[in-house]
Amino acid sequence: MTGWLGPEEWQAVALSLKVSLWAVALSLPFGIFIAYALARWEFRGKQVLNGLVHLPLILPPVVTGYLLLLTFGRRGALGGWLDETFGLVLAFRWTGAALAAAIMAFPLMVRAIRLAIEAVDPKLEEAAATLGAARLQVFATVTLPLILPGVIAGAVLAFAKAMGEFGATITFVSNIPGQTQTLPSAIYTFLQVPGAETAALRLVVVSVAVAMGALVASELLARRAIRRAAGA
Amino acid sequence: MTGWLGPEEWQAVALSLKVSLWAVALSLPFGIFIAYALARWEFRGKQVLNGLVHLPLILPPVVTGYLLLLTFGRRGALGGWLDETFGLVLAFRWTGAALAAAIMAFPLMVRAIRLAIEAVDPKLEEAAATLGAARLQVFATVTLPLILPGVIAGAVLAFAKAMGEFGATITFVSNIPGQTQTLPSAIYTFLQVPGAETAALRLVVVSVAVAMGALVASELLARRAIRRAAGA
Amino acid sequence: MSLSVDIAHPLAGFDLRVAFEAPGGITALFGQSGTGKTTVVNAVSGLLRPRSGRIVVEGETLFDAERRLHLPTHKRRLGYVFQEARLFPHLSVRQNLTYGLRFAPADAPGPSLDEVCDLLGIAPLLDRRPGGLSGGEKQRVAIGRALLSRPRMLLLDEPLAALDTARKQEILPYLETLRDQTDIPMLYVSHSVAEVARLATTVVVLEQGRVARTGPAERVLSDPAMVRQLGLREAGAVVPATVARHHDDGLTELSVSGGRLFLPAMDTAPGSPTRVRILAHDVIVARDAPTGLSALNILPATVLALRGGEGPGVIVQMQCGDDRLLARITRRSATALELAPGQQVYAVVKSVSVARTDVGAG
Amino acid sequence: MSLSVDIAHPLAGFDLRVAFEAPGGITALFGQSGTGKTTVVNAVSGLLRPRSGRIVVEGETLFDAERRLHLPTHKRRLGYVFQEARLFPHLSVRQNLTYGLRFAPADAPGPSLDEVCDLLGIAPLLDRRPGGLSGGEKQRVAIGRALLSRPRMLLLDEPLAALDTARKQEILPYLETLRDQTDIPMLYVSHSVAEVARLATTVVVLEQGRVARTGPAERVLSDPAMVRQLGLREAGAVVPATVARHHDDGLTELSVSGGRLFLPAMDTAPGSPTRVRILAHDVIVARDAPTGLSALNILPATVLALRGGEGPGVIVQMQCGDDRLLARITRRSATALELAPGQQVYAVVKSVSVARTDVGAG
Amino acid sequence: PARAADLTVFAAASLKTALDEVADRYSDRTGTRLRLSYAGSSALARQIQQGAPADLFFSANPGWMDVLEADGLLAPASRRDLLSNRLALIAGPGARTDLPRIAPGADLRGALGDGRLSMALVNAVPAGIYGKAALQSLGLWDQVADRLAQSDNVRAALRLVALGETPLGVVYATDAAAEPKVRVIGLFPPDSHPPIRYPVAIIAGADRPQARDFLAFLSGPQAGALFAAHGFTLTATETGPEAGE
Ligand SMILES: Nc1ncnc2c1ncn2[C@@H]1O[C@H](COP(=O)(O)OP(=O)(O)OP(=O)(O)O)[C@@H](O)[C@H]1O
Ligand SMILES: Nc1ncnc2c1ncn2[C@@H]1O[C@H](COP(=O)(O)OP(=O)(O)OP(=O)(O)O)[C@@H](O)[C@H]1O
Ligand SMILES: [Mg+2]
Ligand SMILES: [Mg+2]
Repeated sequence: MTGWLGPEEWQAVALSLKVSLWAVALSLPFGIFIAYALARWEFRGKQVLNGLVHLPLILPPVVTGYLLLLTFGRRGALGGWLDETFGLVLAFRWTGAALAAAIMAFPLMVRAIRLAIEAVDPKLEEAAATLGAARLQVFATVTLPLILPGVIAGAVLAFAKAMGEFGATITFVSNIPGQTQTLPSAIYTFLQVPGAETAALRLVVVSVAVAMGALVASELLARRAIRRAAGA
Repeated sequence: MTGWLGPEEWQAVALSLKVSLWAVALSLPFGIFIAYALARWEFRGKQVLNGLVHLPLILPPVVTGYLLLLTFGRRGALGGWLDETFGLVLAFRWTGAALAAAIMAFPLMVRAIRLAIEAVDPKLEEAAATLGAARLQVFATVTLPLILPGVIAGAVLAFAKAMGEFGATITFVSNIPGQTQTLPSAIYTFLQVPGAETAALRLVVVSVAVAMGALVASELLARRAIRRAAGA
Repeated sequence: MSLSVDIAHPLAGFDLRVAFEAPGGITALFGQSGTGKTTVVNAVSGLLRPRSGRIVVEGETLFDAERRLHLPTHKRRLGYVFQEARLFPHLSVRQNLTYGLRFAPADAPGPSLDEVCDLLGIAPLLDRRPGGLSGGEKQRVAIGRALLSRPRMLLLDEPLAALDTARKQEILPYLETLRDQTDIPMLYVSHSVAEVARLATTVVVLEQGRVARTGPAERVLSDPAMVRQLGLREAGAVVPATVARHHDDGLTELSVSGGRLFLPAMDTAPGSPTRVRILAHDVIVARDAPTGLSALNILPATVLALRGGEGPGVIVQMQCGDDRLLARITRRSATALELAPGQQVYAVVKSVSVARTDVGAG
Repeated sequence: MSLSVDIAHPLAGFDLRVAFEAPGGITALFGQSGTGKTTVVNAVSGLLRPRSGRIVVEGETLFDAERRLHLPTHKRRLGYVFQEARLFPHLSVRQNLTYGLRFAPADAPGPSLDEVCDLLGIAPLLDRRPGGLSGGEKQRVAIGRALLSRPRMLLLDEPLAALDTARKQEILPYLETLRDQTDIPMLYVSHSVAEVARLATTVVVLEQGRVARTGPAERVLSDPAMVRQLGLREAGAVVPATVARHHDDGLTELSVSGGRLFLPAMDTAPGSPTRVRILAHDVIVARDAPTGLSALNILPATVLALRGGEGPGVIVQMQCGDDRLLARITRRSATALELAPGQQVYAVVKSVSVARTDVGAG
Repeated sequence: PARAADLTVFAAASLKTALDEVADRYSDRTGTRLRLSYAGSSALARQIQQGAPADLFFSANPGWMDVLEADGLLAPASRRDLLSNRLALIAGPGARTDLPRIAPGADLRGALGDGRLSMALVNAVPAGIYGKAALQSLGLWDQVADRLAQSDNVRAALRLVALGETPLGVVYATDAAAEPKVRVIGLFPPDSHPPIRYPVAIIAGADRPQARDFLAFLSGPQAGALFAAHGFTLTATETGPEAGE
């Protein structure tokens, strides 16, 4: 297999996996929290939050990437602060690629989880409360297990999106091999070369294989979770 | 307001709306059908279908656009046939832009609807059957109303995605003012030119405003549907 | 035979194997929790496809495993009142009630919305959604929905369990009327012997997925061997009777083979046949014809047998005309009265103890 | 006062305004479908926050609208058996049962899993998921879940409605034991007068969101004015008694103020106080002391009043020692016996008719 | 974090084929590892504005280089217009054979038939901007202005022609040379459009010997030969800041 893809291409595959996994893993708790807030709470600015979450979906990825660059770039408002305070550099690092992927995938994740939360019968949560479970405990022992299929769906959607994310990433963190050249960026680069379509195709196949693997795994997981939640 | 945006920009706004609305409207029935099949039926090739639906999410948009071009272009496998048989030309037409938007948005739509279907209690559908409703009637009178929040969520996600879609569209149908120059294409154009950021910003604002409007409207609709489905 | 069920459906840890035949009217499924009552009803409804067997209703085969025939649920035209109400949450009460109407043949007979609302007292709820209804209100709407769907068959799974006595007293006569005036077969699951005795033409007693006993209601319910299933308080005899006449003081006189019985006014025409349930618990045995007692119904009888259990009680089986009566008395009394088979005695039955719920026509 | 509720909660089309006080033990909420029983229980549980009022349990204020106090549900330590089972579908039966344990204080007393499984007959279900359980099985698991959560208060909303007689007979004594041996207050919603009579210390009768009648169980249930709510068959008197002795033939002798009563063996020690319910329907009135009757319980009494309704029946209220008994007889018999206030009569009560379900200690 | 010896070069994506070879050659010779980040010139320029860790910027768009220069983001006296290119009119597999020569009055519209002329975005992407200027100066613009299919980059424009989706296209000569599925009908006269320049410069703050060395290599004969092999014209003249325009 090593012969099939060049080392730089393997690097891109590994980087994409790393970026996507981190993007999903780190954004999942926020995704669940925000989905819960949007599904269950009434608060001022709810529609604004909802809009913000969806923004990356609406904006052309280039714009999102540009805004990220302005915000989290080394000279950006938050970028400098993060660097000084936490020593966290996002610009032109894989961390930035993960941020871009997470943000682009966030609306998909939140929507899926939110739909799942809205489908949970509050009567079950009430029953848990009568048995002594405080709010967070109710969430951990009743709500979360019941929305697991939705969480899995959200995570895998986000993962797939992260694996495919290109526009915002290349605009934000550029296309530096080994640092920020993800699979889609590598594919893009090949597509810039006349006649390199087959090289691009190889990467596309890898990308599709990885994402499909994740998809099938998630289906099996979710099916089990659904069967459990159906109580049969 | 006409003074704020030039006529060509207004054209792009109108075109984006047209493309996105058609994309959503035409793909919605398919989205519901496929979501239902994925949620409720067991059949061979289910995982393949599921993978195909998710493909546009995984692939970089350029690749999707390229594949569309290969398939539905004038020289494409299906493109020629569609032209000869139905006189339907997709290449370089707004119809093609709608197709690209629909395909890019399809995974989001299907996921949302599928999650909603999985949350419907089959016992209610059984009850409808005992009252004489055949399968399709059960679907129309029980399942569909109950999944309405999910359908709305799916449609609005797809609409937002369609409003922001750029990579696949420009690759597939290029950028023809009045035909295929959607808002994101116009924004992209401005972003390529030094100093045109404010011009781009104006279009971004329009795009965000439209999508947010749709979002808020959908929230209100969905909330009403949820309240109805909760039966209170 | 109007309803013929012969099915087997093995599940992990539960093996259903049920066969019974019933001649129309109301067939009661009776048995402890978890014995397979709902499973049988589901099989008849088509929601469950049994592993093997046959189900025939009014001559129409709904299911035949050998012929691979399984009529889909929606073609069976059922009114199924589920154990849980299963109302459509997105529809108003009115829409729930009329849901089945649109699928029913236009000429199918059945009650109107108003009639059903009156019967069930749900007219004030019509424009509400099911979410906010109380438990009993939900169940009443579910009953209404089933009745209004113009069904060819009614499946009732503990329909009255959530209802108060007063409401039950209003619905039971309606079900009796349905039973008597239409030929809609009904499968009725209930834990209440009083309901079963009042309504059922046929009783099927299930025990752990098998039929333990089946037959005409009066036979099954009068069977001393059924005491365990029915509970001590509910053992008794069901005796055929004829309405003799209505008295001015609000009593109706019935003639039974062993004599006459008085009970509170029935609105059945003189000459009509009816059934009377006499609980073993409500019968006092007297050696001599008693006088100066408030009990009006005193029937001469002959002791047939005494069956004692482990407890302090004895069941006295008596022949009374052509019928058999049961009395549950203490062993001490039996000894004191020197009861023995063949002995002449009097069965004292309080007229009001032949209660309204325990009388059914037919 | 151990349980004090005084709340108002207006809803569109339904206005709840309920105030009652109860001295611990079991407080029964009784009333027709849709009168607000579940709403009251929800308010006590904290799931519903009433518009105004106060709820105090065992001296602890759970809710006080004026002081803006509303103890959250999970801090109230309730065992709530809902009208619908509300089992957690993603957990096994065992996990459902033990769910509340982890949140209970470690030293809180309560039954073990095994005890509860035995009581409810759900041991074979432990490793199943709730989805496939029958209606009654679900309800039993729900009862077990509430019992196992080591509650400080039990809320039972028609817990036994879906159960068969045999199963009820097993659970009722357990609830009695709980009532007698712990000071866990219980709020018990039921449509069954027999259950209420057996269990309740206090009865609260609701009618359309208002308290129609409240008081100690024996008083409310013996009240001739309650006949309408209870249903004719269930009217009767609850009489305090003392266990006198146990006889060899399986009968237990009780002494009541008016004489002695025999009933099937109770496992209560001689000398213990108890309560006996004597249904009006089970009492025959005799002018002269009857002989040669299988009924063992014959108490001398004095007629206090005759109350006739529209029907053919009359309720005879009698003084019998310090207690009052009711008998329901026909008007015809009353005339025939020339019954009038002040007259000496005998109340004939079949010993076995003082049935097990209608006896409660305490 | 790059090793001190490594260089990061931000380069316009259209340079990839040629620049990859040059970079390989350079790495082989010096052992310096080069990281080449290819993207659109605008994106790269913006990133450099935001402090991207680039040592050199090789742009396909002089305008963006000007912006960086004006912002003082270029190392003094490092900018040079290294390469030049020509515009070609190309035809794809579906095109007619009787195609006109590029000259004022040529019947482009007739040659298009009912097809379109594939170009990069004529207001945004350099190849498109140059192409529009060329067509205008030849008086052919009005024939085709409403018959364009504009792509977001010149390779995409080339692809449309190669797939036969459009009969004709205007792309760089270098792209046309690299794609066997297209025919070059002719090159536009160099004076029909502003000179096509590929400026390269060292980024301010990255003005290390290695960067200078690579810049020199780029300007040298070996690199020149490779670039020329891919169809670029070499503009041997070094331009100073004042010649930047
Ligand atoms: N999928 C399953 N796997 C194993 N056992 C099952 C399954 N589904 C149902 N059962 C069992 O089948 C038995 C019969 O269930 P059914 O619902 O017919 O009982 P029922 O007689 O209606 O009881 P109830 O009076 O409590 O409603 C129950 O013991 C139930 O647990
Ligand atoms: N949101 C609401 N709006 C209007 N009425 C409501 C609402 N929620 C409940 N009700 C009404 O309040 C009344 C009391 O309901 P509750 O559930 O307390 O009755 P219940 O006494 O428990 O009856 P059941 O025995 O049938 O369970 C019912 O008539 C119900 O319809
Ligand atoms: Mg059942
Ligand atoms: Mg209730």
